[in-house]
Amino acid sequence: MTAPAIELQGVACTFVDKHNPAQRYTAVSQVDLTVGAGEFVSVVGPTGCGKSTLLNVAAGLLEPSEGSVRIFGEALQGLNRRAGYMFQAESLMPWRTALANVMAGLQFRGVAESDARAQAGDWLRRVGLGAFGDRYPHQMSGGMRKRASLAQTLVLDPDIILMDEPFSALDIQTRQLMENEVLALWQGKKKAVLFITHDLDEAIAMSDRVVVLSAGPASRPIGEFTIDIERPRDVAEVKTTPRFLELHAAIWDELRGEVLKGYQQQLQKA
Amino acid sequence: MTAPAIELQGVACTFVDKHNPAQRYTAVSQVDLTVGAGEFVSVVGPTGCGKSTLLNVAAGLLEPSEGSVRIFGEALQGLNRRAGYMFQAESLMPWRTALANVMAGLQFRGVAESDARAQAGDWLRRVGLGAFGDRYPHQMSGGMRKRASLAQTLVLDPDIILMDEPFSALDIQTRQLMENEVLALWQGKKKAVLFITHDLDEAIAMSDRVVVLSAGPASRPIGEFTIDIERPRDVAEVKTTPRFLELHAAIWDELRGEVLKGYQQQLQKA
Amino acid sequence: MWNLIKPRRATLRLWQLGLLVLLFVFWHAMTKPGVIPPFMFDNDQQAAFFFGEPIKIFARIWDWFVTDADIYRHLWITLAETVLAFAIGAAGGLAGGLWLALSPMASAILEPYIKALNAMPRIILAPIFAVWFGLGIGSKVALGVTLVFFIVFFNVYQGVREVSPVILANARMLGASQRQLLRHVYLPSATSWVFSSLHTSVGLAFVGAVVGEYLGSSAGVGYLILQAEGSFDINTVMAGILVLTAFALALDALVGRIERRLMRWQPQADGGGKL
Amino acid sequence: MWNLIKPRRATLRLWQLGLLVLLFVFWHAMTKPGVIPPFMFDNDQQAAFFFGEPIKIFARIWDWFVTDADIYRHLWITLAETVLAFAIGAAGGLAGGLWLALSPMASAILEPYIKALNAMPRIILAPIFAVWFGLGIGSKVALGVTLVFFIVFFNVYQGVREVSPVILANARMLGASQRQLLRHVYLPSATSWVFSSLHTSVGLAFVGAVVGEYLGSSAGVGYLILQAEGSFDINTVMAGILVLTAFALALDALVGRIERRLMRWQPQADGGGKL
Amino acid sequence: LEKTKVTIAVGGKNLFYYLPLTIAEQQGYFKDEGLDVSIVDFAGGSRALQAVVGGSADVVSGAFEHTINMQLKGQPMRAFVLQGAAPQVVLGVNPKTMPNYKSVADLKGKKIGVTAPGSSTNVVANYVLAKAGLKPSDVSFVGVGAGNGAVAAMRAGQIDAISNLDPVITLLLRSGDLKIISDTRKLDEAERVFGGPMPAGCLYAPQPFLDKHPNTAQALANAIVRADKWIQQAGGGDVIKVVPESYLLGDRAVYIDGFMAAKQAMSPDGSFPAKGPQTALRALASIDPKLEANKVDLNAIYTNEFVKKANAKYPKG
Ligand SMILES: Nc1ncnc2c1ncn2[C@@H]1O[C@H](COP(=O)(O)OP(=O)(O)OP(=O)(O)O)[C@@H](O)[C@H]1O
Ligand SMILES: Nc1ncnc2c1ncn2[C@@H]1O[C@H](COP(=O)(O)OP(=O)(O)OP(=O)(O)O)[C@@H](O)[C@H]1O
Ligand SMILES: [Mg+2]
Ligand SMILES: [Mg+2]
Repeated sequence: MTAPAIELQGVACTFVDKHNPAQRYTAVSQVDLTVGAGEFVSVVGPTGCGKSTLLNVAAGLLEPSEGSVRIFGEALQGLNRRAGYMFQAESLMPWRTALANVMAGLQFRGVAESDARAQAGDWLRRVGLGAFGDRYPHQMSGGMRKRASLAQTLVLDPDIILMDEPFSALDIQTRQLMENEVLALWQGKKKAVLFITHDLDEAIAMSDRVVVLSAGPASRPIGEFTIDIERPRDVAEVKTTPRFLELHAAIWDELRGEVLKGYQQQLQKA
Repeated sequence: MTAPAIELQGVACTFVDKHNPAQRYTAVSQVDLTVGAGEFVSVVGPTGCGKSTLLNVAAGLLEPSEGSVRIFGEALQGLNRRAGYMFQAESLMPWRTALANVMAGLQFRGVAESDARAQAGDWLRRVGLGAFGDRYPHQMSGGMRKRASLAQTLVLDPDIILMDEPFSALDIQTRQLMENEVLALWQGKKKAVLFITHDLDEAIAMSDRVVVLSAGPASRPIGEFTIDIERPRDVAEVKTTPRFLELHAAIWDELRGEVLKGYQQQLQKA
Repeated sequence: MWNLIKPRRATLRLWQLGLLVLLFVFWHAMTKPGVIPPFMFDNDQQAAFFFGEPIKIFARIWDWFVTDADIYRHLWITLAETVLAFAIGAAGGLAGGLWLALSPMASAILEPYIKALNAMPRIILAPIFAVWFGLGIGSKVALGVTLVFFIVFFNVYQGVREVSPVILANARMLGASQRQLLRHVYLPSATSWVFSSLHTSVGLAFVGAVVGEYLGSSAGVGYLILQAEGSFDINTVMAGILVLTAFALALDALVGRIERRLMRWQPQADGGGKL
Repeated sequence: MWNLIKPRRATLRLWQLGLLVLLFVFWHAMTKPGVIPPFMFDNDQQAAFFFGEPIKIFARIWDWFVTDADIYRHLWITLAETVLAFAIGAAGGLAGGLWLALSPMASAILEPYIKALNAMPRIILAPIFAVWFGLGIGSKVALGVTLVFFIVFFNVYQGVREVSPVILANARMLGASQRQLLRHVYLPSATSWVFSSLHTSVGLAFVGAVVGEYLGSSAGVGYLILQAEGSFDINTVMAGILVLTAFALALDALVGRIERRLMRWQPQADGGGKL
Repeated sequence: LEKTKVTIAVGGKNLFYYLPLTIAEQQGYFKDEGLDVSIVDFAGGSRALQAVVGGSADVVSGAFEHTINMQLKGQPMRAFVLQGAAPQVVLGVNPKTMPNYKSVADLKGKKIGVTAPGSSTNVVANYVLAKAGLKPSDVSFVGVGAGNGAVAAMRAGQIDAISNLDPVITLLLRSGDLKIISDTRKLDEAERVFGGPMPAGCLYAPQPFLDKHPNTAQALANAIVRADKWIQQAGGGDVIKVVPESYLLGDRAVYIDGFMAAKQAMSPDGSFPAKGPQTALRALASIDPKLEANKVDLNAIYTNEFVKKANAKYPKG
């Protein structure tokens, strides 16, 4: 068997306030998470539990306070060069147009200008921004910026795709178009995908496995659901199958309790 | 009859590139939109069609290129002082903690410090951030920032509430908690609410009326659905009623065509 | 009435010109002996002694440029010094600022040294510059560079550290090398910082050149000023300052032009270009 | 071995100190007649003539502070001038920058005038300052202010215009008056711009005070330097410069301290405070 | 006394040019007259003068010919006691760049360092050049100041000749970096160069000051005259005991050398020679062709009145 694409073992992340080192916050702890090569894993969990933190760890942007990270079997040192990461926050370069933003990664890799332009233009069209290549980020709507980010990440064709709520700012229909786009890419090239979403439907429809995180602090995976619905799936159609509804109910049960727990905790603490 | 809270008449917004005045983009045109006093209106539409633009117009942040805006019967000049606006983009002041951010509006209004602190603390607890009052925005997760923004807007108890995809970064459960929070506030004080969302369920569950915008450019309302489900509603429960499903199907039909139209347009143009 | 002449885009130049004329009229009235009774000095010639008289100043400028046409050589030297000082200082400040901002340890070690150098009174060191760079154009350029460098340096240093962490992380994930980060992230992100410092620097480059000439030279506008000061010819001094100021504004306009071109991507202040 | 002494937090001070010692040793070796054969000058006394000798310089400083204890009066005057110039210039630059950044028309009209003023060689105008502010502390403070003001001004001006439009719109919607915007949005948002300029200004405030004294005074460290220069006592000149530099670093450290306190809200450069 | 607190502005207090001022201060002559004098030092004589015109100082210790300039600018000033009888300017060539120097004519096309263009060092150079048939435009003048910069420029070979004052001259002489052509520290040579007696450092003040405070002016004149006389009797050893330590250039011998050379250029009794003003006017006109020499009222620029009384009061210093 090949080594898994991402392997987090006993990862914990503690944030310390530099100005007040006594104030610490352990976002996640004792996290074991594996994403096999070619596997599509979604992570769901209450807001603020530590999903983005885990993605940052997998991307090599954040060194975990404890535990180890292995990428395709090798211990991760510094940046994860085999991954593409679509951030939750807006991350387009404001001084580049949509097209230039999508081209950026290709340019960094030394792809010839005309080639890069063609590939980027193609991806812009796939995310529905073909006519908006010359817009600067501040001239685009929230959803358009998100789609441009998506194109920017996917055009590089990375081995591992990390996505943090990529579709939350899109309308349902566009969202389905994009979901299918990502699924097609994943299926065609068998990428490893680590996907964060708040939309259970989306998580189930797209993934091989859904991981549920507990409420913070010290959040960790409390449930794993293998999605045994056969591929290829169409994200719109799959939602009506009985197995889907079953899984949905199961995950939802798990999740709901967590959220309420977190909410109660803060009410008591404060 | 009292004057409607918001009345847009024949509103059009054209953006001009200052460096290249020939390049113009008409985001919305010929928009007539009314939100009665005490009415809850949702706006849905394909991504990038001009929803945020309309909200900016209603807030008085953007002067329409054509048409008129009336607030409670008076022509709007400059800022809309009776409205609270929760932006789509992140808008917390990075130099203030969560609590201080929520207090900001109260301080601007001259509310006594201790009083402001108490009210802000209360609202932070209501959005589930009671334990995180001393966090700076960069120390919060995306969903936490959104909730802090929500508290910041609502603590001021404005007559008109403008919200631009307020819950899209939240998990379903938290989302429902927040939705109920907003509905309770609205019902208790009969605010006028103009609400933008991509979640049809949410739009239907919460609103008196749902407005569908056409795909851009020159987007305008192409459908209005009065939601005749009785109040009070619980956003989780209402989703299973037959009337809900009926409305959902109707709006979905309208919307789906628009999105596909927009997507095709850009493919051809580019 | 006020609405008609109220400052706005169309009447802007008019206002500026009006202010200029007003300034010179005021200057003239204050300094021309006998126009108004002296109140600041107890002798009505003294204002003219310190501030010059605009009419004589313009006559002097006219002489320089037209009648005698003898300023061009001096002007050319001073401009060359200024532009060189500006270019070298700005490039050095940019490079130094980038370097130190990106290597935290080097910056931690060197920071006090750079601050110390910035606090050094440069005039006093002028003789050393003369030794190192000669009495020609070199020592003036060096003086100007020491002024420009630090201003650009501190702003670039700060500007680079203000880069949005998300954008930076994104660019790194996209595979940018350190060098590409510099070119495609740090620099564009710090552009407004750089230009803010360049606007300050333009003025100081002129100051450096003139003061350098003033401390020891055989040509240049600063030399003319020094010569005039020796014979208490304040009108010539002022004429020299005015001429240089005009050129400083021209250079600044050039910088502004480049700035506007490079900063196209920024949202306009007025809410973003609606019609 | 290298790993042991590699620059890091713990060995930082050591490195700085080492560099300082190295610098002085180099200085000593270069200037002490006879230590190394002269190569820059053709006479081994000349290096000492231009750069002084560290040992004599320290002896001078020791005399000033301990043996004769006669520097305190001068130092006090210079420090007072510097701090005043810094405070007034920074406050003025802040106020001016805020004002012009927030009233686009005033800024459009006045911009060329401010730039012109910035390009004015201040030394030449020193006599006018003496007329207006007397020969005492006033005219030196004025000179310092003209240096500090513009640096702070240009940065504040730019910093205010860089405020995030969303945050600004949000604050306005929350009901902030123009005044409250200033206090709660523009100022905090421009803080790092302000501090960047303050770091440059600290040095220039010292330069202003010293040069002011150098141009005409009867007390202050600049006066001591002028006296020493007149008698070619380069050691004393250098001693004066060193003493002032030390104080400049102290003032800068103070500014840095305030900065760190005010900038607590910023994400730390290293990815945000993980353990 | 009308005014006991007097501010004297001087440009380069530690120059030999103004030695009597320092002597008067150090020996307490001002105090003896009941004056409380504060001396403000400027970077250059013209700045000192500007301070007086602007009203921030009362009296200038400066070059005599500036009173002519001031009269033309409508700022009547009157010199009332003399410190130096000759400008003490020395013109010399740089043996490094002109090892084969023979006559002044060799300077054609060379760079000559002066303290500032248009200053009295420039005048001396002009005069010397004129005697050899050279016009000022035949050479190029570089302003190098009277300090480190001047020494540096000479030693680095950046100028071929220099017209400057002590202590620059003495320093350069001792290190062998200067060959003297003309030395106006010698009275006879000064008269030859300038074509008459050329008054140098003196105290002068705006006419209204003298009108309003004649007794204060008298007191100042008394102090300076005493200092002048003290210098005439002093030897090098005496002087270095009186002047502040910081004047001594770190090397007493250098200072004594300079003093001995400058001593004979000091005014013996503080009085202005009758032909002096004319010489000064001519010198100025040689620099500034536009100077309207015929408009100058030479009698208004100086007075020997105070000096006479002072000499009467202190015949022996
Ligand atoms: N730099 C930091 N300093 C302190 N605490 C931090 C920092 N970054 C994140 N946190 C905390 O870590 C926790 C997890 O944050 P994270 O962004 O991973 O949440 P998330 O699961 O992505 O939430 P969301 O769904 O809202 O995006 C939060 O409670 C947050 O406040
Ligand atoms: N400053 C601007 N200059 C040019 N075009 C702009 C500008 N602001 C917005 N637009 C354009 O106007 C259109 C509508 O934008 P808007 O932000 O209102 O969309 P939206 O409906 O809110 O979309 P989303 O759901 O993605 O947030 C978009 O096509 C956008 O590109
Ligand atoms: Mg997140
Ligand atoms: Mg929007």
